[in-house]
Amino acid sequence: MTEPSAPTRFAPATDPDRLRYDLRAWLAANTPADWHEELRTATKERFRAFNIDQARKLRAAGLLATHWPAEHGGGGFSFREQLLIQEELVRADFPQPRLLEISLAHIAATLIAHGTEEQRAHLAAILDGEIWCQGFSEPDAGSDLASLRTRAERRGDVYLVNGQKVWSSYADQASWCLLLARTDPAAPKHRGLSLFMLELDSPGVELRPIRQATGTEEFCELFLTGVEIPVAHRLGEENTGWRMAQTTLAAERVFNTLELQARLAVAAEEIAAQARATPLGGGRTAADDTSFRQDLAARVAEIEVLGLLGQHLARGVERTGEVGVEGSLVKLLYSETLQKLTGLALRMRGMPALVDQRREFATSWTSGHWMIDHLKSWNWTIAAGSNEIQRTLIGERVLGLPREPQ
Amino acid sequence: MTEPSAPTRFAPATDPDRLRYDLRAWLAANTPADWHEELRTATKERFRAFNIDQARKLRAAGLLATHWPAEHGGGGFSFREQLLIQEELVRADFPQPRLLEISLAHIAATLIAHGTEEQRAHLAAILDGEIWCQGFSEPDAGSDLASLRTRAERRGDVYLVNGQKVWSSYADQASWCLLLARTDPAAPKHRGLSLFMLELDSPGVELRPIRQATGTEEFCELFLTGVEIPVAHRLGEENTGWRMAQTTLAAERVFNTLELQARLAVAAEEIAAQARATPLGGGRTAADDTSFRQDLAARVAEIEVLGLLGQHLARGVERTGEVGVEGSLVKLLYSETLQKLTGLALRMRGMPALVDQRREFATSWTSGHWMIDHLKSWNWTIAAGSNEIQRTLIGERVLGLPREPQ
Amino acid sequence: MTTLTQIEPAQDDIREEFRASVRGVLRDTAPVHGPRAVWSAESVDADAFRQAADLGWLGLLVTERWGGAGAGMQEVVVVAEELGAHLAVVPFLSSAVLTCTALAIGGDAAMGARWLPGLASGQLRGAVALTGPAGRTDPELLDVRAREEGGQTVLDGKAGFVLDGADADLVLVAARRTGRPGADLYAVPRGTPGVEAAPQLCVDRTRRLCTLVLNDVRLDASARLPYTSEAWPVLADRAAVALAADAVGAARRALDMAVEYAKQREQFGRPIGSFQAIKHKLADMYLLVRGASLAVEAAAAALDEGRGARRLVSLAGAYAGDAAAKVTGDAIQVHGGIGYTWEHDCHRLFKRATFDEVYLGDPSAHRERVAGLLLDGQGPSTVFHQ
Amino acid sequence: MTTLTQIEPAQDDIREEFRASVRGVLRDTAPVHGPRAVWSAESVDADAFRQAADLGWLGLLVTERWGGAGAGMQEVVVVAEELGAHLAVVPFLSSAVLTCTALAIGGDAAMGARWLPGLASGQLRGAVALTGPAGRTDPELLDVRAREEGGQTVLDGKAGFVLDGADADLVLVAARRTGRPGADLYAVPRGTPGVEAAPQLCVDRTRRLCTLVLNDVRLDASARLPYTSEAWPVLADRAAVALAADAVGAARRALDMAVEYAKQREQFGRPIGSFQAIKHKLADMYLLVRGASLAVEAAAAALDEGRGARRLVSLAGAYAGDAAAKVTGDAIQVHGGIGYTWEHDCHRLFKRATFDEVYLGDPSAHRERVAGLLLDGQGPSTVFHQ
Repeated sequence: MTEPSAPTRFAPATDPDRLRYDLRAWLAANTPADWHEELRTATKERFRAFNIDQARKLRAAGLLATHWPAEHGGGGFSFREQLLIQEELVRADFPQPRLLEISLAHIAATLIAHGTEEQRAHLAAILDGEIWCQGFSEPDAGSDLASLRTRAERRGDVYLVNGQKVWSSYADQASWCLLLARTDPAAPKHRGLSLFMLELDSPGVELRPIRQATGTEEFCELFLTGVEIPVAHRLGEENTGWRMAQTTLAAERVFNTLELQARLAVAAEEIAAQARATPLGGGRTAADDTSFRQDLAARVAEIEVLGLLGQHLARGVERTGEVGVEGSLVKLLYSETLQKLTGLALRMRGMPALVDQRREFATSWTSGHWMIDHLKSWNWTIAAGSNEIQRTLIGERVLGLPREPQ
Repeated sequence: MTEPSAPTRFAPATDPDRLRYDLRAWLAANTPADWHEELRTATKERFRAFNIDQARKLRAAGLLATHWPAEHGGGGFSFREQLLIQEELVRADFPQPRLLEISLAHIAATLIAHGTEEQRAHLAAILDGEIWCQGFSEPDAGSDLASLRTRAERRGDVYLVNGQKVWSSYADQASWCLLLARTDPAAPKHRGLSLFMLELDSPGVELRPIRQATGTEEFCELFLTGVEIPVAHRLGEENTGWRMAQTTLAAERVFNTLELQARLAVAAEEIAAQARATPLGGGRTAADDTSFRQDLAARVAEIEVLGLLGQHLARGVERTGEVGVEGSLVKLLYSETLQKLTGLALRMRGMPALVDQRREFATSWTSGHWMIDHLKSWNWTIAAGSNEIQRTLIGERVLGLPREPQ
Repeated sequence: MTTLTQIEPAQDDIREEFRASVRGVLRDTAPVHGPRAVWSAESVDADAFRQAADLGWLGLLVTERWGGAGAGMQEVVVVAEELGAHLAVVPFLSSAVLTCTALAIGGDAAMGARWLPGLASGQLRGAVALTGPAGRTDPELLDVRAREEGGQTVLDGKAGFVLDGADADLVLVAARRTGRPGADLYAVPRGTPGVEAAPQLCVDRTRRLCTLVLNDVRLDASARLPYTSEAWPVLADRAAVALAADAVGAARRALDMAVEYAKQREQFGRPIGSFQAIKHKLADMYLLVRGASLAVEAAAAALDEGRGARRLVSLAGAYAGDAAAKVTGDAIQVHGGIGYTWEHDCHRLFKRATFDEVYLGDPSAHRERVAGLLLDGQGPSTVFHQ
Repeated sequence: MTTLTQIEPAQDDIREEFRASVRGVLRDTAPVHGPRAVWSAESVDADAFRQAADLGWLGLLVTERWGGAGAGMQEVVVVAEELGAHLAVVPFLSSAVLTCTALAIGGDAAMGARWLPGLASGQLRGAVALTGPAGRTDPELLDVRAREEGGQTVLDGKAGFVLDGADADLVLVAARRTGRPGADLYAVPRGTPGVEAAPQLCVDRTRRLCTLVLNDVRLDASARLPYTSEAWPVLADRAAVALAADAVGAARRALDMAVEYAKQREQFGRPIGSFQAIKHKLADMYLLVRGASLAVEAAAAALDEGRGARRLVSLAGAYAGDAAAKVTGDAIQVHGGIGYTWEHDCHRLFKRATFDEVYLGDPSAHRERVAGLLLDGQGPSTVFHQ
């Protein structure tokens, strides 16, 4: 067998070993050098251009939307192939187009499941780099998402929207927003919500970035004042937004986990390497400390379990199209393992982990700066339904425990 | 200074160093040899006789009721002196009269605070070895003690009592029971309860010992069918039982903590000694393992904090006569530290800790058999208001958090 | 590192069918204990043992040539999990897993022919004596010594914590030979002169332990298993996975009981399971049980496939051991006083899980192996103490 | 073992009065940060510093002879706790605790006369450079070396993580002398040629760190503190207790904020503090704060009384460090997204507590000392790495 050069386009149903081998060759040729350093001080515009560029590269290689069905321009890869691709991307430290994350995952899943023919045209646009954000949370509706107040009133061919959204990732970089708003204030909390495609340059939309504990501005507040959304931009039936939002989000969460799990596994290896290089005095290193060894191994066990759980749930999604409430398990385990792992790493490293590097933009959910990643872990334990909410969901919907009195 | 022989009776306001020295001499002379072995196979009768005998020894030395006021036959010792005495008793492994625990602590506190002249005559009987138990919990009123159902109906000079009690410690050894029963079923839950002195050989009282997870029978169920209690045996006013029960129990709990904390500290030392003698192979012992060292030290820190907290609260009790809801902190910290410490010890020891020794009776709350003590720790996290209840109390009464909707 | 994609998806349906059959049998046969004696260990569940024999569970790891099922650890963990869940007293770990593995890998053809058909059919029962008086497997901490004398092997010393050893037809005893590293296994048939068993009462009454005192025990030279050193790591890994599976079963059952109780028990006018303190605790327990179960299955699959197993075995041993201790302990807390009474299964599951955690190598040993693989590029080949 | 009765009851009332005064001053002076810059450390709170100087806090550990208050660690922990609670940027630990202690114990009379009056009054500020580039105090990991040359001492190398070092009037630099164990401290006044400071931006913006690069720095032979080895353990213990107190303050404030938020924030139609998940978390946080606070007070008292201090210092360092990390982290969780925004103090308290935990010896070092005392009959004399 002669050594192949990196292929230009990957196809499903390749022999797994061959696929892995080819991916490695492609990644070696296509992973930009020094991108960490470049992004460390990049402007927003540069960050955006970088993302679009990375997406273009992946698309050319057939790797951009590996989990989409082929008829919508996806790779048509099997679940196991997607796993393999994700692993290799993570291991090669290939910078993924984070700005397209929501477009490729949540928006696409919603459009494919519930969009009209016309609405699905956005799928092609997403492959071309159309950036979407999500407008779900509100200042008074965080964990209690069903109580949100942003109103969309039907006025002929348009909805008139007024309200405020918060924690919208990268909204300042996006051109569209998947908006959840109340269309029937008289209906019970979950029942009166609808899902919309909101064009962000519509009149009446104002954005304000939120600076986070990490110093970066990944989130925005969205102020909506008399914004008009054409009726044709409503997804699905009126007042069915809640269920659409829940089911597609849950499924996507499980798929996201594949990348997250791979990143945690790589992080654990990185921590191990740093421990070997962290002197404790007396010729010992942090890797010699049995207490650290025990803790690290306990985290590795959780990471492995996270992977097994994700695989298990993903097989269910492939079979039934739904993830069900067990997706909460993955969210809980991922976020708390991340919190413990990064806390362990920063304590192992000591003071060097507390010195900040300017790092405005990241293309992954973990940066390798343990204190920053540790801080970010609260984002994971809080957002997308706090872990307290997840435990309640597991208790009530999986175990069948009675609800609290209202 | 010539070496003194062990004194026959201890008095308050001795120089602390002298008091300690004298106690050690007395304990060396009066701690029975081989009492562990003797009790291991003792009958109930023998266990009772042993307890009474130990109480007699302590009483003769003025050490039996160190925390009672002198006018009731107590030692009149200051709080700091009581601490010192408790520490030395624990360190010497002097077997304390466990059967008199409730008599000396809870019953006495209640009688002193709320008893009539006639009722207080029991104080003298207690010093002579009168054993009391408590009848508070019921099968359907565990953590929710206020919802108890045992009824006491006034019929002229007597109350007619019907109901069932559970988790009554050593009731089968006791002659009296401090009984909490409902006298006004129409009043709100906490308001209609009264406290009684119930003589256990009254007609209609039946006992059934409960065998516990440890294999021993420290608790009983109490069945009360048409039992008559003279009105003169009611403590305090009718329908004021709840508050009496709460306040005296809380105060006693803090004082009990002094012995418990001393026992934990001694247990940690015992675990350290065993670790040095537990081989790991390769010439190492369990004491060389940094993970074990870290865990043990963390427990020692909790034990120290428990002592500081107990001291702090006890000073408050001395000043105000009330412990307040912060007593919950002591209960939480003690029970969970005990659970973690005994779990650590049994894992350090390995299989030898899992082999049972017949040990029917114990004179202390910990036995040094780590698996048995570990099991017993659930008794502490569950009984006397589960730790869940304690956390709610701290949240609502200390931090002022809102109650749950009913 | 073993990556996600290296594990084949399990043959879920076949396994679930097998599990249902095992569960059905044990539900009917195992839990007939009645009031339980306090100061003795329980005797073998005779009905369950007979069914286990008839259904071929005891020969899962024995090749068809010797009358076994020629199955693997994936089937073993199904049985072990259900035995744990039913608190069954069946010499499965001792005989079907440990003795059969040691003989199949460490023995020669003659030993196999002599013992394995009987062990597989349940006509014979085997046990292994791998630990010294300290309950550890380190060869240097074994007390039993072997020496050669006039063409015979002579064993002297004491083994501790021998599971199901008192009435076994065959005990494989680990012993050190003077001047040699490591330990060997010796086949000691029932009735061999000089062997005395004394019961050790385990806090987990479903485990029948004993000490074996060997006093000038004389054996044929052929009693030594010729390939002990090869059997050792397999024995350790299979023991770890079977024990972890038993613990997962105990934890699952404890969780089920706690959930049921939380739905029914009312305090403060509502079921206690409606309170977040209980609800969230049960949710955490559920996560641990699910995770442990998946980890054990993955380890069993890796052992059967013979690749990447060390790491997965120890991950399962570490995760399941801790998880089962936590879940069964929390189940007592959820039950309150009632779970603490002698007649209740709640604390018995806790004790069973604790035994599973501590016996033959605990979670910290497993974590150390994982750490070794990650930090030192290699881990010990066995998680037995050594 | 230090037993319960060995600690005298604190002079509660006097201490509470002092605490109220400190708190009042800081409430008025410290929290005037306004919108906070992201990519720079905060500058010293000038008002708070002036008040601290006027009220004598900076000279608490300096004898009256040199213009100090002649107080002890019991007073220091009151100030430190409040500084932590108010996220104050005041060079208290660096100057008033560490530099003053090092000079008072490690220096001679001439050094004391030259520096302590100014440090006590706040006219001068001191700093210590005890850590190398790895952020550890082990002498072997220090980079700065000292050698004698022509009656002078020459320092070369790099110190890292020097708190308040960039604009200090005096930095005491730890350096190794060739062929000698341990390290010495050298007094390096501001403006000494060859010293360059470069800021290190700490994630905790209230901490102004720098590296100091020393390049052929020539000092009088008298620059070496003659009694460094005696100062070392005291320095380590006082640093540990002052840092633990600062962490307790941060934790207490985070708890207060979380309780307040939980009472007001409504979700699902009721205040989130009425849910057990939040209520019980806050109860646990309260226990940790109370316990940590008592442990720190006991350690401070033991240091002042000069008996049994090692054990109590490390118990406080271990307990308070862990407790503050847990409490400030849980406070973010209780706050949800809002506590995670840059303008909110919630995550700033977490960062402050994390710094307190990691700087100059972390809880695991303290636990190791406790373990040494218990298991080996002795512990290291200092919890600085060494």
